[in-house]
Amino acid sequence: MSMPSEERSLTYSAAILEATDQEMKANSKVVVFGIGVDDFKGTYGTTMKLAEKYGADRCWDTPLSEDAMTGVAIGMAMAGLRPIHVHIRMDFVLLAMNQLINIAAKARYMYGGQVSCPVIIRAVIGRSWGQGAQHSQSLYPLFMHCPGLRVLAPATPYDAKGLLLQSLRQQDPVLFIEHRLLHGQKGPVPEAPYAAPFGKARVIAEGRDLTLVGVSYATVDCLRARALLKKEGIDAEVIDVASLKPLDTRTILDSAAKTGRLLVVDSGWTFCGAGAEILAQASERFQDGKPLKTGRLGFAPVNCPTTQNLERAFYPDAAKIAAASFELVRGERREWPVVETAAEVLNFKGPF
Amino acid sequence: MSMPSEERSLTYSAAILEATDQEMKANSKVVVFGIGVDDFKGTYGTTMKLAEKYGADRCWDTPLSEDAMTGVAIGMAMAGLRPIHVHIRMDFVLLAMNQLINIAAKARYMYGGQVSCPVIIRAVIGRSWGQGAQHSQSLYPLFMHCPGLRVLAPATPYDAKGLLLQSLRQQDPVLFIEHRLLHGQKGPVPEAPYAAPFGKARVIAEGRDLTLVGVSYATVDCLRARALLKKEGIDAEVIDVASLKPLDTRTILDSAAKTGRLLVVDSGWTFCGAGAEILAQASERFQDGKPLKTGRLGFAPVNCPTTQNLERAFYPDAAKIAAASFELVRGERREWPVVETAAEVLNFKGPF
Amino acid sequence: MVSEPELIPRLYRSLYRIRRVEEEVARLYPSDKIKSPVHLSIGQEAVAVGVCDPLRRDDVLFGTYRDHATYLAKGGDLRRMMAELYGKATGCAKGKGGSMHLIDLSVGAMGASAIVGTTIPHAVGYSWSLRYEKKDSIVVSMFGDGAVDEGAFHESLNFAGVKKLPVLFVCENNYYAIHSHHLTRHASDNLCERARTYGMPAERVEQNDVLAIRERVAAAVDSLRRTGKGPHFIECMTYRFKEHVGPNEDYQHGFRPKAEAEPWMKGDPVKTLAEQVPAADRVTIEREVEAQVQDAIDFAEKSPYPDLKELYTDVYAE
Amino acid sequence: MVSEPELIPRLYRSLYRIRRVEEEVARLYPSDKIKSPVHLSIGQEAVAVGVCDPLRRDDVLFGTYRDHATYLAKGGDLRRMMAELYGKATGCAKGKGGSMHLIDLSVGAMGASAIVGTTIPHAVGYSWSLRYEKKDSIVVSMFGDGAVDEGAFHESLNFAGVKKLPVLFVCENNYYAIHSHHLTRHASDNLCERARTYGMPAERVEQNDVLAIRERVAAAVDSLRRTGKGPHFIECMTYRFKEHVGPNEDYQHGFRPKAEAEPWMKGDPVKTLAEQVPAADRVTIEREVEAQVQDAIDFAEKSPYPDLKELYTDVYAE
Ligand SMILES: Cc1ncc(C[n+]2csc(CCOP(=O)(O)OP(=O)(O)O)c2C)c(N)n1
Ligand SMILES: Cc1ncc(C[n+]2csc(CCOP(=O)(O)OP(=O)(O)O)c2C)c(N)n1
Ligand SMILES: [Mg+2]
Ligand SMILES: [Mg+2]
Repeated sequence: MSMPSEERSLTYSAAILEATDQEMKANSKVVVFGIGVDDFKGTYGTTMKLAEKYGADRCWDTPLSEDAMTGVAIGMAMAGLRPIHVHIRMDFVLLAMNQLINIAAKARYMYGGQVSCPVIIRAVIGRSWGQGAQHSQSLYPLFMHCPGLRVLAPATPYDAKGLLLQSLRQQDPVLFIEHRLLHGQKGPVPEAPYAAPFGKARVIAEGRDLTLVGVSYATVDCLRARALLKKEGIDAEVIDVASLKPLDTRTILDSAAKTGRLLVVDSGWTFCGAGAEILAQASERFQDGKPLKTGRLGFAPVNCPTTQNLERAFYPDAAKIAAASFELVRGERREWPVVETAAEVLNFKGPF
Repeated sequence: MSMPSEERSLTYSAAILEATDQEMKANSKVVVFGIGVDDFKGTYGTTMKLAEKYGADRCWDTPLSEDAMTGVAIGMAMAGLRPIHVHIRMDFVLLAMNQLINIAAKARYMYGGQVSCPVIIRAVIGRSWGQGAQHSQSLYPLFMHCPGLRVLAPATPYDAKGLLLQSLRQQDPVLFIEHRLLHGQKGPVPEAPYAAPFGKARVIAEGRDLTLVGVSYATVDCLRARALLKKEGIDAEVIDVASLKPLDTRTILDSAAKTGRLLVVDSGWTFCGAGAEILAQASERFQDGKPLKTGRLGFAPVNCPTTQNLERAFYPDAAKIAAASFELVRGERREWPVVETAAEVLNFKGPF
Repeated sequence: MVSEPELIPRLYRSLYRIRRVEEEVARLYPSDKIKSPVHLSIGQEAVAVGVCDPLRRDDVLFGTYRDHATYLAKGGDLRRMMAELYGKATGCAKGKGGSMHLIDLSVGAMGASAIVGTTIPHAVGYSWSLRYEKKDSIVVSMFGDGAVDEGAFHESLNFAGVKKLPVLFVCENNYYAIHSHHLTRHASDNLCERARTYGMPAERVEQNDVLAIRERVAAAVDSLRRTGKGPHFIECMTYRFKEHVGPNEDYQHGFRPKAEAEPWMKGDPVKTLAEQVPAADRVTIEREVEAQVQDAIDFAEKSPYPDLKELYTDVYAE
Repeated sequence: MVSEPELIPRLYRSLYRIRRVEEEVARLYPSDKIKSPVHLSIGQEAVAVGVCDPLRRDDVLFGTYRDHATYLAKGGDLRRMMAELYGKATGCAKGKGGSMHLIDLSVGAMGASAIVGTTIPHAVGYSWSLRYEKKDSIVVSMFGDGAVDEGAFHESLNFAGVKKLPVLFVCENNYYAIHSHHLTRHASDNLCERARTYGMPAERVEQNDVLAIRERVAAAVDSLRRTGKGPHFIECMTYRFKEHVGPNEDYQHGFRPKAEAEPWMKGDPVKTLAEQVPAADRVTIEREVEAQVQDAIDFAEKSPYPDLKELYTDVYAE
């Protein structure tokens, strides 16, 4: 990926840990909490040993009280702290919607600009291993819809660190979305602290024939699809959306204007999803001239099943992206043989 | 509106009351509950005197416990009842998201088709009178996004009755959205019970030049805008979307194909909203030939302010719809003088 | 019983001021200048005043949409409150929040919320921060008997009990949530017992009496501030004289009999305390308050509405 | 103490069967044939068995993702359970639910949920319906000590107490929620006191002893069914021998010492009861159970995976 060239490489989870660690060191107002953040698993490694290093006041376990703990985070932020509330599954955030949407997203506005709520909600999208309908949702469009929230979905270790640091240095509530299968992915990460910008999509591979936009983990599959398409002489540009709100539709639509074809791959359902918003903006922008060819992929419009063959059919993957791309470019259907499922999917055995 | 011609006319709230009453009479399994459903205001009249008529077991007040009461409704539905859980404000449903999305929407699927959850969640979108950010949200895209739910937003008394009766006779969880300013609107409503179909958009006024799609109360403003546009020689077709999930994009896109111009007016924010989904589907469908001119209107992308001048600017209205339509049709901007605010807005004094 | 000589006049000033402000709000309401749902505390003022009097300016209070009394008792600016009700740019939330979201950070009157129960965990989180930063301020969380039904109440008290936080929970039990009596929502009249199970002392003040409330709160606040022993719960029994929302009465609707209200009206906390204030002081206080109230109304009337571009500000920080 | 002669063999059969099923699940797990997170009840079986034995088939139980024991104890079909863990079309949820969502409506084993606390209000709502329809079945809601932290617990018990519903709440207190001890999440060890404040009797069974649990549950169920006096709460102290999720132990990670587990292992409910079963009966029971377990595994192994079109069914009714 076209990240700043760096020798140093870290996993995505190590990048999150590093950002947290560095900012906790620099700023005593940063406090991390959530179910299990201080245990021996350390939230998939992302909070490992922070309690030992910074003390039980800086990194602590909570009761199973997602609603109130979100409110507690808001109260802490109102008092000037920098709370990071961690959820091992995005699905649990549904218990915190009232605090997030009725308070965090609105506090600044309804109190006339006097109150900041810079809470960071880290939420992990689950996948694989038969976790089923209640542990596999992404739900980010629910948050994109509501003004007042920032919604980030880094796809690379570089952005995981940079966007988390940036989140800790700005004044708005952030929903910080991690995909469980990204945690083990490696990539270049500079050691010194750095902030990556919100509202900036990343063109991670250039191409002429088609624009592929990936959200979160789908970006990885877009890159794989690009390799498949290359063999057919199709040259795909791949964009990692990275920041869902603000959403950098300018970069995306400029690319689409260049390639004439736009396929958005959500790591979630497509109905009223990120792809819907992007295609709607494309439709509003390209009102004249040659129409843009567009498409969306994402989860099947069903709940996530547990058994493996159905689960595989549920998710978008490189083969499906390649097939949809081929159709947009060549106007005909071509199926890819079921691509060997990606290693991070095959090897995933938990921790849950 | 092109409803079945009928002498009899009812308000929207009376239509909801009538549907509930008729089905409670026909089916002892129908039970209504929610904060204040049995009080002297009777949820804006929609549940008036049902407790007296059918007994305290059929229509009852609840503690302020939106999360558990939604779970209670689900348990009742699993036991074969037909619960209707009423929220005087949509905003409170944010406390019930876990039960609605993690359970009601998934029960059938994750239990392999054995469990039905026909709960009906009636939720009222607030507006006017300085209610502010926490009492003016519509939030329907949050529910449209998730498979397993039905989302209805009747705009007419006819559909309010017909869609509620249909909801009570089918087997899926329904989010039934009412707009507070619709409650007082009158329209034809046959007395005998009837079911209106899900997944069917209603063409309520025909036209050649432009397709206006309204969601919930926005439909009323679309009709007003149509009258304004008529004076300019622009002939708008108006579609009341009525059912958001399933969403009848076929009717909408067929109309758009005819007029070549599509403006969707959400009664809510537009980002990842109903308009986004409709425009995205339009973009996917119209890949060749003359591009469709499209646009979206909805709430300003901010939280709802309380003071009147800002509140007026926050909402879409007939003038704004007319101006956006004019631009789509004529390619140039034309402002309408601020139209006298509609009577139902001006006269609204609560009850809260 | 505290015996500072200025105590009673000071409390009376606060009580009378709140009462008069709300009476004026009720009087103005039909003119439609205040386009915002108002939840009046008329009859309940003793709770806000008794709770806030022992607090320091740097103590913090989180309340509910029924927030006029708490905002004023905590020292919130009256002019900016009135302007907020009028939806003016000079309002305490620039006209964007209205009656239900009054805020004055300079005196620790934190913004209120229209969603029942939501500010309870904010108070808890704020108190966590105060202790973390080794400050000796404390936090008060005020809520109604309806908020007790919500899961947030349970989760918040549980967490505060586990962490032994410097937060005082005050349940303003006026018997009703809108039109619903608290014994139709709770199996028995035992909120203090519930609170105790979370590991905190709990007590109930029956009398709607500002001095009694003040005394208990002062003791609790003192202990919170000094001992670090953790949260405290006080239930104040009180009664709302007006309808749930709006300027009128609601006895005619039959859900609560006027007879139920009468003893409370007889013990009206403002009138009761008035009798204890030396006559001369009382005249001065009332005159000064009247002037302040009129000044605030004038201020609100004369202030401009916000500029239209304000619609788009304050959504995000930059 | 109940004295039917078949009681002890019957309970032993149920305990032993659950234990053996889960041991097989643990044994098979590394083969990756079960691709689903398994939360084993090994060590806790006495609770499920003691609770379910006094229930009728038409009584209904709502449990948690740690549901193998409750599903089997309530009479859920073993073959279909094993097929579900294997993700087969013959599974009790057609392979769409996995280990955390076992269901067998024919015996009142209602579907379980992976979200902590969510089924508590379902049990309450179900019990409302039973009373409304004048049935004499009752509902059991089982949940862990972690679920008690959730707002849903409070809201559900409060409502059940107000409405006096025929529901038995059973808190399976194994001291931990994942790796978090209950006294780090609750200010004191007093869940029964909390339950009582909602207007219901509450009692605690310390021993992880199937007979003691069964006796208290039988009495409670009898009262629920006959008297209409409303809900009942029982806290059963127990201990999980394995890790939170998965087939292994977790003592090496240091968050709970093996020494803490040892008394519980000494009192292993399966082994303890085994000693009370006449030797000949025991041999028969164990032989029969082994055959059933093997049969269920064979059934699961041989069953087909669901057809791909199953992906799209069961989202909506039609
Ligand atoms: C979560 C939520 N549910 C319902 C409502 C509607 N509502 C507004 S005020 C109120 C009553 C609250 O009663 P209580 O807490 O006793 O406060 P009081 O009004 O008596 O001061 C209700 C139910 C709400 N605002 N928020
Ligand atoms: C609402 C929610 N929060 C967090 C989790 C993550 N989680 C899964 S199991 C569990 C522990 C539950 O403990 P307890 O209720 O005691 O049941 P046990 O596992 O001990 O049987 C947690 C925190 C979840 N599934 N749901
Ligand atoms: Mg009250
Ligand atoms: Mg436990």
